[in-house]
Amino acid sequence: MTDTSVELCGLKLDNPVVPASGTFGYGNEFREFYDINILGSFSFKGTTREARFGNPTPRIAECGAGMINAVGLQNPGIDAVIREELPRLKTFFRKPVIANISGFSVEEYAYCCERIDRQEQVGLIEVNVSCPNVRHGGMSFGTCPDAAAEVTRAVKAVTTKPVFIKLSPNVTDIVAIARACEEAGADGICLINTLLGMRIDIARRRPVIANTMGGFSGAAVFPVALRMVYQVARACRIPVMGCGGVTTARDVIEMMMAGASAVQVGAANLVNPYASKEIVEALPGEMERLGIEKLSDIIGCIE
Amino acid sequence: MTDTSVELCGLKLDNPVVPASGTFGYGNEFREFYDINILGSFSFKGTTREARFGNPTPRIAECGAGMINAVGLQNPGIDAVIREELPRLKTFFRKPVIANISGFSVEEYAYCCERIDRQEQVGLIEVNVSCPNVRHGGMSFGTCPDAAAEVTRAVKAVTTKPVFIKLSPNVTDIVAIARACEEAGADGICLINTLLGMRIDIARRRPVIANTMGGFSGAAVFPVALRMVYQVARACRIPVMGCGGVTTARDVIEMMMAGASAVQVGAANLVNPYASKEIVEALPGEMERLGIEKLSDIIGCIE
Amino acid sequence: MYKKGIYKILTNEPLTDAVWRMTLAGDTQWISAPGQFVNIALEGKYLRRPISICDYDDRSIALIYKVVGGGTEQMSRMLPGETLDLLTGLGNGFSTKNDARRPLLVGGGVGVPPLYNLAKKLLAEGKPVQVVLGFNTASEVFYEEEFRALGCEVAVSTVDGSRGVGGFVTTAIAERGLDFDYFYACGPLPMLHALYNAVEQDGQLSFEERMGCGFGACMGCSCKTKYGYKRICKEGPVLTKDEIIW
Amino acid sequence: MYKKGIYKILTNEPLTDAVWRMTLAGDTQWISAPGQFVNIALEGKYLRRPISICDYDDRSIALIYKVVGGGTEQMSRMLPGETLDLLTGLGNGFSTKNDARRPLLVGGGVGVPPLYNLAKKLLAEGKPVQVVLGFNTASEVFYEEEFRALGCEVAVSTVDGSRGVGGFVTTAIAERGLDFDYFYACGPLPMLHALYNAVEQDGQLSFEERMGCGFGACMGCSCKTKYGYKRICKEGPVLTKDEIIW
Ligand SMILES: Cc1cc2nc3c(=O)[nH]c(=O)nc-3n(C[C@H](O)[C@H](O)[C@H](O)COP(=O)(O)OP(=O)(O)OC[C@H]3O[C@@H](n4cnc5c(N)ncnc54)[C@H](O)[C@@H]3O)c2cc1C
Ligand SMILES: Cc1cc2nc3c(=O)[nH]c(=O)nc-3n(C[C@H](O)[C@H](O)[C@H](O)COP(=O)(O)OP(=O)(O)OC[C@H]3O[C@@H](n4cnc5c(N)ncnc54)[C@H](O)[C@@H]3O)c2cc1C
Ligand SMILES: Cc1cc2nc3c(=O)[nH]c(=O)nc-3n(C[C@H](O)[C@H](O)[C@H](O)COP(=O)(O)O)c2cc1C
Ligand SMILES: Cc1cc2nc3c(=O)[nH]c(=O)nc-3n(C[C@H](O)[C@H](O)[C@H](O)COP(=O)(O)O)c2cc1C
Ligand code: FES
Ligand code: FES
Repeated sequence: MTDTSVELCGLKLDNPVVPASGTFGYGNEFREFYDINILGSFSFKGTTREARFGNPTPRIAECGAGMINAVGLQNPGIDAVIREELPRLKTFFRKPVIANISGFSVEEYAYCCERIDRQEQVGLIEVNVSCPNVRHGGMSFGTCPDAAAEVTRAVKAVTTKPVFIKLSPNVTDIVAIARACEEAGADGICLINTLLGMRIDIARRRPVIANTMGGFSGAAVFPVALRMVYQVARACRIPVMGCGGVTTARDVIEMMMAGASAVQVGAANLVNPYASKEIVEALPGEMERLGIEKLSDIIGCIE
Repeated sequence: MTDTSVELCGLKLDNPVVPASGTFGYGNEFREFYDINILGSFSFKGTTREARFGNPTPRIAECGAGMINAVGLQNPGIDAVIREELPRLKTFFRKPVIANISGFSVEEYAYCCERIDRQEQVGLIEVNVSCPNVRHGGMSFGTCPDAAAEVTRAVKAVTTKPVFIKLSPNVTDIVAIARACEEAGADGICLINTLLGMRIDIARRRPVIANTMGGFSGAAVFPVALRMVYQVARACRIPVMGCGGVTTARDVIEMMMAGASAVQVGAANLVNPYASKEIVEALPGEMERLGIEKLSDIIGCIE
Repeated sequence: MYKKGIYKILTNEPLTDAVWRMTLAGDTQWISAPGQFVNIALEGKYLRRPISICDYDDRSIALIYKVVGGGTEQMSRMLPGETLDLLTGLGNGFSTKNDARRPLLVGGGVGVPPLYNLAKKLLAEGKPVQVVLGFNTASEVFYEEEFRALGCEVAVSTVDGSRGVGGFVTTAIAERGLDFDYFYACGPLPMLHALYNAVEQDGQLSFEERMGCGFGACMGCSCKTKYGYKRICKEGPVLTKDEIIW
Repeated sequence: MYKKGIYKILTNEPLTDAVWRMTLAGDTQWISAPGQFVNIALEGKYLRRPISICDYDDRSIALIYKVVGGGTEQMSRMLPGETLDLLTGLGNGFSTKNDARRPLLVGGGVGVPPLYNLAKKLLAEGKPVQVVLGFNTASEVFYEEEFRALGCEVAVSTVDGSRGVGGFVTTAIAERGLDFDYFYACGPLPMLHALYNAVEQDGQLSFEERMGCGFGACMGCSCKTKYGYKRICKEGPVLTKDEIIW
């Protein structure tokens, strides 16, 4: 019998597979494909204080081994999420969900986290200081250790649930930022968010994305994500949720060996709606082939 | 008649296609595949003051849409290059070559550039301040604006040839570094070098690369490279050589529309030894399809 | 309801220089309305490619696609017997639940295909169907006879006048003095906009947007309407005339 | 000399549970010595996969490969008639220009294949050929009969003793008291190292390294030897015993 369970700051997950924020909505769209209770958990769409439409379209581009998105945090706002999405989610998802929170000021982060903290369906709060698709702040919080620490402190002051800070890969020194968050009281680190990328429609001589640049993710970014997970997991004592390019159960195992305590699946859900389910189902077989009995044993197992 | 020629600081190239440093040796290995005079130019293997073996093996890893290398600047040293490689190159390559120079101290950069400056076969010097595979300095010069500017100044003081500084993509603010180089007198910017990446051999539970991490390049990184070329070309007045993931003539055109005056082809040469030749040959056809008469007209043509 | 499935190519043939028709065998039970689309996974492409359903029956789907880039080019090279991974039943599709008596169908270029199954449905509901098909030039015209064979009254317009009415679909509508009390339209944005401005009648218009998922998960394809934000892939691609904000 | 070409699969069949033999038709004029290798482009893999040439004639190449990961797994699923893009003529290969009279060939696992064409060549040169083939267990043994059919004297060793001599190739050499004045070896690093330490005779050893290009351009595969740095793909994969630094 293989044991796929993992633990994140006291939150026990049946398996480490967690669809990533922005690729799984509030869970609803995947119900038609499968029973999402098979998942470890999932991280809901980045939510802000006010409702947002996000950026102008087109806001999606093809990249061969990945995609660019410049959605820009379209979401109904924290109150609508609490009022409508969470009650609906409760009808078909029995597990604690991960609440992904974004903001444009330290106060907004704190406001949203305080509100979501009172929702018992929420098992963990993921604070996104790394979205490249918003103008006022957004990413800047995630590219500077002090700003990331400030957000962390503000959020920790108003929540009782474990707080993971989700970091941007578009930085010179990911370890410095992760350490700053850890020192400011973060319970865990989630990385990576998207790489800043761009494509041009050469027939029309203009960027594919209306906003010019956007967030690059998907299979292509896996080696960068794996490297950052490895660096941060070694440098910090708090758990790391790995994310970026994960497509298969073997990718999940590789991320965990690099140091991830749980692993998020993002863009893969969009192109294969069964991606996360197939990963969950393939894990025991891969574990057997690799002689892994307890999945949590391999977390950071490489020297 | 389509015109594929471009100009880089007075150096006229028949076409913008330039095999990237480290993927084309000193030209010799490609002679058996084709006459390399078809190329715009090529950038020779990163050369240092002393001969180097580089890092322990394995130093290559597969990444699906790209590869990781941790060669660590294996080269015969600047004197052997001048004594043996350049004379041999002269026997089969009639065009000016790009000299890629690396170092572990400001003095070493200056030493090598001064020596190579006297070689009339060299049309342009490319100073690599961005190699992720060397321990003492190497990349750090390329991740800090002041250090990059210092190298630039030291090199410019001892050379008469155009100097391009080759930058690392592993930074928070590529524009700040490029601007610092421009202010310090650089004649052009080349980007990107490799992204820092990692893979794990999950059967053996250890990194594939002996050095743990290495430089990730190939098709996968194209959207990141394109974005940085766009950002730097807009922010600087000096020309940009684009590099990163280029595989097809359409990629070359896309890079040029983003702002590149010439385009380097790296890892693609390793997996398809005819890659650069095929790109050169496909350019006129693609130009016709896209209604481009003079290739240099499209440099930075998007708003 | 939408589902993922593997479909076997039955036929794949060019209709014009650039436009191809492909028929596929497989499960069609999730398709519930004309104007819905499928989302196709292609080797070497990360994102799926959305293509409208031109026609379908119990066992097969017909698609009509124009070769505009790598993905559609790849489709054109596929042979009968090969298989494709499709999401089907995507989008709202056209609704015929309205009391229009004389509907007009207006299609431009590869906006024509989804109107074909719609025409079938309207005819089956006992309504006379008029169709205006707009193209750039005579060599690009397709499906004129197919609509006629169904029993539709068909007008063709070409921008260069090389076939049918010279000009846009709106020229054809005006010149023929077409009598209709409702319209259904699919085509390029400028056509939809011109039509919207040119006619008084109510109608439904089908839109395109670059898509990440095609089933509502990524928010990549949103647009603003008078009734709030809508996802082109889920609450669209068909919007009603009254809700559109240009 | 090395070249790139397209090769058509003639046969592709398993020899054991994990080891397959593939024959390919195409240009073989660039292959100049036994022990050279080809570098194979595979759909969905970025880097080519190096595989030793087991045998070749004017028109075809035989490869023997073990399924160890995605690339070789993909090869095992390919069918006769499908094509592969290969670089051929890579590496130095074994040199038989020496005055050895009684050569011994030592292969371990998938190090066995390149010895096959070498055996042919040595026999053609009129030399008696002795072969020691090492495997883990009886079910993994392959090509024993093929070497015998050429006219070689063959000894097999298995680590678990389930076939031939129990132990390593070095056990077999000692136990059989094989008489040889030169050796050629290919196999896993521990085998090569043990052999190097166990025998006094001179010889050539073929090495493996992760490769970027396979033709000397990337410096990915270098090793240090007593005569300087060498590229396994170009100045290797075969090194002489005297130059090796462990
Ligand atoms: C709901 C919907 C229904 C569609 N129905 C049809 C149809 O029935 N027949 C048909 O020929 N085409 C249809 N399209 C357009 C079709 O999806 C694109 O032409 C196709 O995705 C292009 O793929 P490519 O790889 O060949 O081109 P690419 O190289 O990806 O791009 C070439 C051009 O195609 C356009 N394009 C690319 N991706 C999309 C996308 N996801 N959505 C819209 N435009 C895109 C862009 O303008 C781009 O310049 C539909 C699009 C949508 C959104
Ligand atoms: C000169 C040379 C000749 C070879 N000849 C043969 C042969 O005749 N028969 C045979 O079965 N194998 C041979 N190999 C090994 C073969 O190249 C690898 O097994 C193959 O590349 C694995 O590819 P994969 O995609 O299946 O595995 P991957 O998933 O890429 O890797 C699986 C394992 O294979 C090994 N491997 C991967 N790539 C390489 C590489 N480039 N070089 C060495 N080992 C690698 C690694 O140890 C890895 O753990 C040779 C290797 C070299 C360098
Ligand atoms: C369409 C899309 C929308 C996203 N929206 C969010 C978001 O709202 N909040 C967030 O933290 N990350 C968001 N992300 C980033 C993903 O959660 C993830 O960090 C990133 O895509 C890398 O993982 P992947 O390579 O598996 O996609 C989004 C990604 C995509 C593709
Ligand atoms: C095997 C290998 C060796 C490299 N060596 C060097 C080098 O010596 N100097 C240098 O400036 N860049 C070196 N690079 C980086 C390339 O020149 C190029 O910047 C990078 O690979 C991105 O381009 P690509 O995606 O087309 O490969 C090397 C890249 C590879 C793959
Ligand atoms: S394409 Fe993903 S929500 Fe519409
Ligand atoms: S593999 Fe590139 S030099 Fe040997």
